[in-house]
Amino acid sequence: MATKPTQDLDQKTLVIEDTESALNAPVRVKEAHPIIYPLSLPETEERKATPAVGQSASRPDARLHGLGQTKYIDDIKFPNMIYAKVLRSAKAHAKIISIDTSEAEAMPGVYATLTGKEIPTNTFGPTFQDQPVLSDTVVRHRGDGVAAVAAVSEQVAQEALKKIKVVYEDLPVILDPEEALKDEVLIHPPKSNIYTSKVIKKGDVEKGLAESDHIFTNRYKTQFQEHVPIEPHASIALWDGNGRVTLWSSLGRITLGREDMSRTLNLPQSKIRMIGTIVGGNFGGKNEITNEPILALLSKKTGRPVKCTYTREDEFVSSTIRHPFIMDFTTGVNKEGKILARKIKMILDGGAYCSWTGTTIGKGSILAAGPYNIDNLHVESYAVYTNKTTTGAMRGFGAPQVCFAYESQMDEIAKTLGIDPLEIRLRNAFREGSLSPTSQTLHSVVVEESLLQAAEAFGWNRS
Amino acid sequence: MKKTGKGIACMWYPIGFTVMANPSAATVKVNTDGTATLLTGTVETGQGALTVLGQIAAETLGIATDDVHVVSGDTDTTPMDTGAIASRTTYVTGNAIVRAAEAARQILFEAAAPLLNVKPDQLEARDKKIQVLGFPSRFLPISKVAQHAETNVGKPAIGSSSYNPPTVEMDPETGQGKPFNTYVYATQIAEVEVDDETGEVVVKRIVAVHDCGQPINPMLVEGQIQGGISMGVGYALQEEILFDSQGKQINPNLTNYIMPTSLDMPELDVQLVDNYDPTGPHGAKGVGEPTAVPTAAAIMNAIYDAVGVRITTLPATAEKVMTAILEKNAQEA
Amino acid sequence: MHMTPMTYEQPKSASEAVALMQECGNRAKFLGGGTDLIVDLKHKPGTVSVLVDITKIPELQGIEESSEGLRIGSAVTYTSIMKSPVCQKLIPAVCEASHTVGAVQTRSLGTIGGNLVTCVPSADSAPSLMVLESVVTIVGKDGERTIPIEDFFVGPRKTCLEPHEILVSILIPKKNLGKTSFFLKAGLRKGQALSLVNVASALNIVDGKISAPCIALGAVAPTPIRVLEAESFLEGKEASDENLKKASEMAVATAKPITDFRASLSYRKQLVKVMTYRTLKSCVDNQ
Amino acid sequence: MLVELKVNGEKRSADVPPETTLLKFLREYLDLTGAKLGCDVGDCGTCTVIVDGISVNSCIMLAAKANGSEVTTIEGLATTSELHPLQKSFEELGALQCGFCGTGMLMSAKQLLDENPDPTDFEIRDALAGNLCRCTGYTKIIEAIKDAAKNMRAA
Repeated sequence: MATKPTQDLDQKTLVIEDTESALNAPVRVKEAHPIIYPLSLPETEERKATPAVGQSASRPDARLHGLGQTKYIDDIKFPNMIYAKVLRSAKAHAKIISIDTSEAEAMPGVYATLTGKEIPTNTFGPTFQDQPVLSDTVVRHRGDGVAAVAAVSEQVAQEALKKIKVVYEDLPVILDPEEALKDEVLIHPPKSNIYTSKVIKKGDVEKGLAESDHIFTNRYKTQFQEHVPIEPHASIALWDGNGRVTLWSSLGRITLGREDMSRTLNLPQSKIRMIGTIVGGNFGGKNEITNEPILALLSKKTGRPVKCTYTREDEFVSSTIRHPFIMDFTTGVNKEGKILARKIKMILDGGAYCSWTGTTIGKGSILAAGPYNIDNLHVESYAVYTNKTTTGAMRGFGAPQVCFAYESQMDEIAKTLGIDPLEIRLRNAFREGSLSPTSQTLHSVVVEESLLQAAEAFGWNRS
Repeated sequence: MKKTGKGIACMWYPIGFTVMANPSAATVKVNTDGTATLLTGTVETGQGALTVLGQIAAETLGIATDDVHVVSGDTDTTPMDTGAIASRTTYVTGNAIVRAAEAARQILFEAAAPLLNVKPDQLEARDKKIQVLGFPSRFLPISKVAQHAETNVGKPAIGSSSYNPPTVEMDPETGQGKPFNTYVYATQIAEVEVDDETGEVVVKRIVAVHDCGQPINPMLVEGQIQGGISMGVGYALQEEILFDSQGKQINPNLTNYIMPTSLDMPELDVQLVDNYDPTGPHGAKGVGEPTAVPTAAAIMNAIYDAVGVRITTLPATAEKVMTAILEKNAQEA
Repeated sequence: MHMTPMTYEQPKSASEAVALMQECGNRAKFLGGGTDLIVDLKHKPGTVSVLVDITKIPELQGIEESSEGLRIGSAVTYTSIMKSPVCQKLIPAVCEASHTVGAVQTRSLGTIGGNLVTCVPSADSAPSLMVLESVVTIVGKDGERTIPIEDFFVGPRKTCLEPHEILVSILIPKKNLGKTSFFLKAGLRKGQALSLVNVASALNIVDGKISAPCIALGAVAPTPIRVLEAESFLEGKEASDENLKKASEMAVATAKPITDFRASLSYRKQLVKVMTYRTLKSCVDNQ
Repeated sequence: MLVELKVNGEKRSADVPPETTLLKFLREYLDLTGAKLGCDVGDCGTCTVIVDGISVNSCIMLAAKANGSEVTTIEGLATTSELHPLQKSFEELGALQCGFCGTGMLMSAKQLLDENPDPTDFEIRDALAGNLCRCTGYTKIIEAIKDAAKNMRAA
């Protein structure tokens, strides 16, 4: 029996338009006073104080979070809204021979389907546009979308995905980045798998190593990490009668998101409105468009607002994750523990598409020497494609990886030389005016201050 | 037996994009009652950016945080912004806001100057007043000045501006150049307890001392650091996406992808280094990403201090630590 | 993720539930707290079309002490067990094990019977109930039967229950109420952890010698297991470190763990050794 | 099937398919969107609500199972003139960042303080272990709960 819940005029009680339910008419319990949209509450002192800077002012958005009133995308509902789901690749590397959506399209409750061929410009990406919105010729990792469905409910859309028939022809799967370096199987032919690299050279590293009293050589490796925003990616698209599309999106970068939309949809930017709602956690994972073009086109096809909320699995497999690094560090020091030379080679597992690898390899390479004065430095880094989840922007862009390496090796050096770990850092740390690995003069430098303040707070006794 | 150890790690981290332009624009409108509206194209992604940006505008205008309403995140109404990425919001968008607010404030100064019988550059905006530098008793309430500027002078106090951190291209052969305009620095020290029979690592305490230039909102800075550390603890000990031999993720869910819960987080002592960056908005730099940078390194060094094993691949799961302990014991025997 | 359409029944007695199950056959499934089943139905929609919610059946409720022992209804939640003063006093290891399951929300809904019926090798409530030699009562179309808890587990996710049968209650025999017992669990983190290995031990010390020792291991074999060899070894022995360590080595020999993405076989064996010793040692030290 | 609940003191009912979860019932049929969908399988706790005095993950509880129960959601915490002490402390002490875990976190905290007005640090952490947060490291959340507990005891 179908029922249609509506709100009565004062928005206080639910009315069920259904005779049987009407007998169980909603009863408002006077003493409880539950509220939906309260109140004007006093602001905290910090918000009212001048000067404003330095105040631990509370957040107006936090008040709404606490009341449960913040509208994240998934909380927004429009009349006649329908729901989209994206079918993910069943293969990590394969040619797509055919995609048949007819059976899904014929299902009751399904409004439309979409494949990559229907997307005006089916590529995107912040550095290289090497990623399809929906794969139409090749899938390069299991998170690639191959087709989308819009239906009356998520439940129906989910069932419809099962009716889409995709025929694949297997291609060799390359998972190991060191294997990928050999270029025996190309993931984006005819391009090499090594899709970006970076070199930093300062001084004469071989000379510096030759002059060193001790040389340390270590390899460090890191893993894939997921951002885990507690809010999964979500967006809603509404294509209107003027041919203008509005997107409500959990994207953290709407201006550039609009450029991506304009490019993929082949639509003037003036015809696109991106609204960034309150985002339930980003950490770098929500810095690129994902399914926004798909929803826009499904809305255009169906004349309805279309929403898609990622499942937690979508979040893991199809949004970006943190780059694993393989890092070879060779460091020469003198007897006092002063670093004379450091030679670094790094391989970044780039996953299936470039995404924000350019920034990651750049920051990773520049930062890899650590916050230390090193006259002789050579850093060489390569990013390679593999048939795994795309690695992209994530809190720190390569810095947590290289910090793990340079700080682990610092302790190795300290241990061998019998120097306290705090002391060896103080001996090498940047000072105001130090030259960075790119020979930039640094200002407002407080490495030493942070080391000493932390040691004091911790109660660090130098060994 | 449980063995304790301590480990230290320091780091540096840049603000903004690597060389590439990453501008922000902003518009500040002073209302006739002395409150203001800030338009920014960035998006609130949880870090408290909008509150901090509002504080920056308020500071330049000499008004309170609550006097500024922030409009954000709509390409139809808000100006260009590179977005919530690369720890750039406070610094880059903040600098754009300072400039926009200064432009609006200049209109107020010009409107107030004849009334106070001084030149515009002899005025300052403080405590909701436009006052004469060095003579704070000679002032007009900002509301009066804003009203005067709009209704008498006919020039509403609206300012727009943009900012992009100045950089110098890196040489393709040597990487030499100036990829960023500023950097932040930090140290974290971890204390761990390692069970030498199971390899289990419990992080007992982390002291984190970070630089963010002048903190605009110390409470929100602390919150960023605490959250970044939790991401670092997970990175150090638990979190890893695993793939099978066919490239399929094995653990794409929160049951089997192990991020820290409230029971896994250590006691935190978070502090800020006293600092001021003259290139930043009111001396501020940024803090978002660096908070997660040194944690894993500090924990690995603490494990080494506790049980003498060097973990060279993350994460240091109990099994990995135990395997290393058993290997060490075998070598020593 | 969405479940496919289904019907929902809420029988008022065990016999009504059994009758419903016979009527619906393999399309139907008993629903307890649902913390496992609802998740399964979201992952594999379409597998079940009738849910028979048994949590409102009075026979499946209650924690009662009698001359036979302590009876716990199968629909009693972990939270109720943890908070029950009787359980805290008489079967602390079961309370401890219940406390390590999931988090507050899971423990509020999840039932002890559900944990046993789901029958994953790592079920946290199994080892502590096993070392207290619990028996389970089952009702089916042919009436009631009572069996030792070890015999309840047949294989991974497979119990001895016939499709129409329902687990009604668990009885911890009188002689083992208050017996010193300890439970330990190793997981990949502290909160909401799934067991890599879990171990429970129980024993008495009589005239300075170990009496009635029981050791049970989880997550190291297709079902939770008892370590009978080590138990008979310890019987009547002095509670020396050497003997406890020897028993722990026997537990390692009995365990048949596998390697999966959570942990390797050899690491699980290391955990069995350490945790068996630690639970035994705690029993000895807390007599 | 007709499911009738007393939600935040108000009788609410709707006719829903039996496979409807309590979360879906609250969000889609009653427009109470304070409880969130984060993982859909009871791992993250964003959907936490209180049913007959116990906190549950509403994403894995059928609405049918809650039929006839009293349900408290985040929308039932504040009154027209006052925030709940927990909401006040969470806001003032910066415990809410992106806020997506916040409503579930507040419900778990409420459940804890309802039962235990003066919890220890461990008891608080234990009570929150089913609510994942990626922004705060839990630190300010724990501080806020202690602060609210203190204020509630003093009131």
